[in-house]
Amino acid sequence: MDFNQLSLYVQKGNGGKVKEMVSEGLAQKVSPTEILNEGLIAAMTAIGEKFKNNEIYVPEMLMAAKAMNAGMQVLEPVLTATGVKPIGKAVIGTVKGDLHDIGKNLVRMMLKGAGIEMYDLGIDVPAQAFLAKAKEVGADMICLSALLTTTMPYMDSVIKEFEKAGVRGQFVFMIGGAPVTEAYAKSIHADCYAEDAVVAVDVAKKYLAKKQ
Amino acid sequence: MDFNQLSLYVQKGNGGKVKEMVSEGLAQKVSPTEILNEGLIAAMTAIGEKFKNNEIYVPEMLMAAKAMNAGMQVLEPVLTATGVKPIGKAVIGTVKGDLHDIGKNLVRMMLKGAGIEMYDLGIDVPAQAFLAKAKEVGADMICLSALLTTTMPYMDSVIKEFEKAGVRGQFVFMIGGAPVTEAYAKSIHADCYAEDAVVAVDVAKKYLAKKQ
Amino acid sequence: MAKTFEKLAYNSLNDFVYGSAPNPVKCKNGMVIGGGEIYPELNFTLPAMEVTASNMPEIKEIYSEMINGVLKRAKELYAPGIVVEFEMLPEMTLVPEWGIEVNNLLRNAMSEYEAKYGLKSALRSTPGDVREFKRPPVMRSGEIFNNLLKTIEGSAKGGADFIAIESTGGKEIHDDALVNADLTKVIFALGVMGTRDIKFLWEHIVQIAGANGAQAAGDTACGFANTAMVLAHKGFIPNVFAAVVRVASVARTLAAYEAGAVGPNKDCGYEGVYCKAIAGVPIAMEGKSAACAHLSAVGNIAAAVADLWSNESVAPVRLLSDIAPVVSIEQLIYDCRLMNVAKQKGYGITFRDFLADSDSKLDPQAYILRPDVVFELSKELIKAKTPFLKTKAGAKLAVDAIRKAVDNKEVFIAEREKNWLDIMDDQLAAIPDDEEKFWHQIKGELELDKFIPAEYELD
Amino acid sequence: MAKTFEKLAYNSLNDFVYGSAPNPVKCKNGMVIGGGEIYPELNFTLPAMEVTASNMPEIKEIYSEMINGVLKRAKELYAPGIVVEFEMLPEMTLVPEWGIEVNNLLRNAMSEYEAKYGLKSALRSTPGDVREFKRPPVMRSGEIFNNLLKTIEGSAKGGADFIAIESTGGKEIHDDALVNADLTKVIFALGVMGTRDIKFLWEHIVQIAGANGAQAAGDTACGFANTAMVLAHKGFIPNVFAAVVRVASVARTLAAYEAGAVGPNKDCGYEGVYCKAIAGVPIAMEGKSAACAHLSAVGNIAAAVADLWSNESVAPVRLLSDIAPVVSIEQLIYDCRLMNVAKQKGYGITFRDFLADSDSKLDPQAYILRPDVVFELSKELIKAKTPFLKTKAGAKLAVDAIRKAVDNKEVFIAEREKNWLDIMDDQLAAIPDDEEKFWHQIKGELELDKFIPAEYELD
Ligand SMILES: [Zn+2]
Ligand SMILES: [Zn+2]
Ligand SMILES: [Zn+2]
Repeated sequence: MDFNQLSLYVQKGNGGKVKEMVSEGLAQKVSPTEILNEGLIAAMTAIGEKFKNNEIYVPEMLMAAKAMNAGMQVLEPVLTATGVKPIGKAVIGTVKGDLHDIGKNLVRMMLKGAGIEMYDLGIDVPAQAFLAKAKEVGADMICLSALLTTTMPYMDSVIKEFEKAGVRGQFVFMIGGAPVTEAYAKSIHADCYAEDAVVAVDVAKKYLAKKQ
Repeated sequence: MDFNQLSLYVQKGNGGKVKEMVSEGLAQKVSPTEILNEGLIAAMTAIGEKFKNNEIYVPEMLMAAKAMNAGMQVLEPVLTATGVKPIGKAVIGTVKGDLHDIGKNLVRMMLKGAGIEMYDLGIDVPAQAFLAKAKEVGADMICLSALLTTTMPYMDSVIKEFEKAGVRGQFVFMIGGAPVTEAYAKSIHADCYAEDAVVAVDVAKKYLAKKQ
Repeated sequence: MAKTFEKLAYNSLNDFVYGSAPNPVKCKNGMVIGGGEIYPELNFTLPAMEVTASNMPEIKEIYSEMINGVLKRAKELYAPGIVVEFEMLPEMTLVPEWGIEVNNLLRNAMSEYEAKYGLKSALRSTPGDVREFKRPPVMRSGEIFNNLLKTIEGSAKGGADFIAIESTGGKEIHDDALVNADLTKVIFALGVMGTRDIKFLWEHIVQIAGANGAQAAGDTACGFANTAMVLAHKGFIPNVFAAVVRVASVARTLAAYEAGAVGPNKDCGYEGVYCKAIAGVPIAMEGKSAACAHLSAVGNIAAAVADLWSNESVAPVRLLSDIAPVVSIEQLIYDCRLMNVAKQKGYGITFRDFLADSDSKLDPQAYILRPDVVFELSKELIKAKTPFLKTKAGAKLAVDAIRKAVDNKEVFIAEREKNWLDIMDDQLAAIPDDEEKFWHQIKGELELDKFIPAEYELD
Repeated sequence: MAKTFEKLAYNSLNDFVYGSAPNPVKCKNGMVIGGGEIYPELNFTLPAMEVTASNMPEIKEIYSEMINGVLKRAKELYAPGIVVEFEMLPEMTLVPEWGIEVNNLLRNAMSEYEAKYGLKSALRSTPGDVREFKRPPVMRSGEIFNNLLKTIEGSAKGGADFIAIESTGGKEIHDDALVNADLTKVIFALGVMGTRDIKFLWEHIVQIAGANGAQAAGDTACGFANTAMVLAHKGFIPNVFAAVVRVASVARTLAAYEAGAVGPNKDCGYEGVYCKAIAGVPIAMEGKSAACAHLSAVGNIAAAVADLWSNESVAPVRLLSDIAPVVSIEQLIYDCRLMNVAKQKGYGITFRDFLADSDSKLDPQAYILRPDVVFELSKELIKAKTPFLKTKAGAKLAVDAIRKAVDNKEVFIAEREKNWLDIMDDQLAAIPDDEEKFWHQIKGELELDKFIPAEYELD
């Protein structure tokens, strides 16, 4: 199977061709994990690199993510059947009082492109909702977003909610948004800070790998 | 005795006349405490008000302080003899690593004008020196000054030194200087913050009164 | 109240300059915005802290410290006048009392400085458009909408000179359209949803402000064109796309003036320069002295035809000199002084062109703010008959103008941006002129759970 | 190396303008300071943290974040060139390795940006004058003095383009003289102590910088005239006093050029405008875009004849947009763009006069920076034969010029400032022209435990 070609189709955003190639590969008994890693995720890594080097814009990245999703529709049932797990599960949301979701949505899409199973709670999300969802899906990671100086402090409240429930240690907390800084992340004992959606992928992968 | 006239001489910076009037007052058996409070300190309070209202500049204030000191040279032995204590004793200095002393000197002179006994350790003062001097003279208050963002954190070290010695509670800590803020004062558990030399007088008086 | 603008407010490009607007606005204390001089407009916000009932005393203290610091410095620098903008945090509109309390606190401090020292000032109150707190947003009724109106009423009664807002109608669709650089959806969001919402909302604001002694000032495509600008700054979308969105947003912001608003337009609405050319209203703008709030490619050119010069927003962070709002007012006052002196000496147009020429070659977002470009494009734009058609026309005019400027080497765009002009052209060509037809054509591609068509008179 | 300046560096006031100096300075990479364009000069400092060996890794990370942020933004804004100033904290000169390490880190980042993106930049390294750490200071020998020279040598070897310093000779007496508004002692501190120390110190700097590939740039009366400015800003001393101290400080800073320094003069030395008129050296200045570091009455006028435009200093505080140093570089770049465009269009002198006229009426400290005033006063000042006499002449010229300007309503001073002109006049009249006589006359009034006369060739 030509993984290089599959990757190129993903990068070009050609969902139809991606679906086709994944189906063919499976039919030819190519390992589904290999298709995932060498084809789809490799493509998203390459696209992330291109973005970092100012070769493409976000729309191209989103088109690639959609093409990858098309491939995943075919691949996922097989992966599940063979007991392959996603590299991680993450709950994401913009915290209470805050309505901004462009950045949060980009992070969601990029993490999904990296093979992470994403649960998006949307905007204006209270601490309890993060906790409930995290428990429900058995998440590995919680991603918090805030765009205002006056909602950023609520990130602390979310983490405290997990502490109160005695489950803080089970989750990696990644935070981000315009007013958020590395120093702020440290001060509320978040595990990590990501300054944009592309960095978020690297950071999330690193922390999920550590967690396992 | 014409306290009003005495106050005017102090305010005009006429040290000779101040000395003369204080001596006459004492000869006429006017209460030394009254001379101090109704004459000298009242004058300095008035001069502080004038400064706050932009009626005079610091040089005029310093001239008044000098005139007051002239009066104190006559008055102090009598006050000591009659067992009258100063309203408080303060140790002052610019913290380690910092060489700025204009602001610190102004505070020293203004506090002295308010009747506080001042011990000036100068600039670049290590924590231990503050502690030693405070114990030696039985100070009520420690005044710390810093003009640099990189020396301000040393104020915390000074207070910690007093904590380590188990005597923190015996002293009021007042801090100030360009980078210092109310919030910073709170964060290191200083008792109070003064934004300039005139404010320092009000703040110091308030805290010394509280302490007694 | 409904107005239509069928020709430019200007006869000559040589009258189109900072500090002067064809229809100046007079404040209660006699200050005139757009009457000849450019004034600073200072905005501030809270540091990292939650807006809650228990925090309100501390919040009021912080606003009090900020306003007094700003007024003191303005007085020391002999500012001939300043405008203060109070841009409310969401909670301050959700709970109208909170917003109104701070509004009144600011108003009182300003009145005191005017009485004591003769420092003239005017207050712009800007409630948050909190309708988007519900998803999908209910735009025209309900508790949130009522609280928004209540906040406006209370602010006006409390003495605000101007009421402004960053309205969000259409943002439900526009956010995604932006990150996908999908100009078709951008046009729908701005030209159909945005313009309809603004008409509805601003008729209310004009009525309430007028009944309570305030002026209905203006709106901004902040959540649209400025979001595009920020995304372009981060390299997420092309600069040319952001530039086109800006001109596409003109009709949307203009709709507030059609509904009876009188200016000054809101600072972050760079599309204000087009509104000024068309409606003759004074405008606030922001550039290099708003770098505390966002970096930009329009640091100087933004001032070219501004009547108020703003810092956008700053929290009371402590700098070496003073808190940041005081630093901002100092910078704005000096910028304005310089511009006013040049104008007084008869060099207003010359100075305007320094401002424009210094930025316009380096970025298409700056280029489309050139006074001559604004003038030419506005002339064409007003020929389009409806707000929707004006939106579409704006985008097309911007694409064409940028293409021509690139060819003539009047503006620089990166190589990889060039084919985006073609992409946008193709997208625009496929948009029908009939609004209803467009709606039915695009409907299938929209996420219909994100907005309520009926709130936009759509079915 | 010793030079004397017996006439102005200019024949005509119309050549005295920002961006161009009679004796421009060329950097290693070809950038020319004072060669026609004005460039930004960016300075930054550490946030609240102690400078210790164990903090050095974090300190280097902070400088690295700051320099990379600044260079990235300068590149994005197509800056034709920038200067970065590294003003060392005291510990970084007391322990030369620390200062040199950071110097090299900055130099490397700058060289990398030049190689990768063609962004031209030059580094100014400014060790702290730590001699005053000992009280009374030993000015001409000892470990501290040697470490200062070592830091200069290491910075030059590490690739600094310019070496500057805020030297402090005379400050032992000047601090008290200032708060007492005692002009007699000010003249002694600046004119006798300061000028002698600068001559000594700068002969060393010129030698070391020259031997190690750097240029000996310039000094500033920061600890003198800027302290006066800050005290006046707080209402501690009269504005007219601060203005007179500024002109009195000219001879002191000029002494560095007599000793062989070539510029650019240091930003906070507003007396640099006089040095430029007299010695023809390029100068750095700071105004409204240095409001992050200190508020001032000279926000615009400071730029009138500047060759570098500085933000003075800012810590990496987080603002809504970015860290403060990045905000500063953006503002400086836009300011410079505007000035350069005006000049390119042939309006350099016109723009210079906008800058001057916008501030000069409102404060005597601004007035004495007017290019025409600087020109006239400089012509007279150089007639005085020695640095001491130039100091005294500067003060007298400033008093007279301000008095005349007040009478002609060309500058505004508060009522209560007026009699200070007389006070200063009286004090100046009593100062003998003979330096030795002055010393013996004033000796009795000085606190002789505060300084060591021999360090100033006094007995
Ligand atoms: Zn905005
Ligand atoms: Zn300085
Ligand atoms: Zn400096």
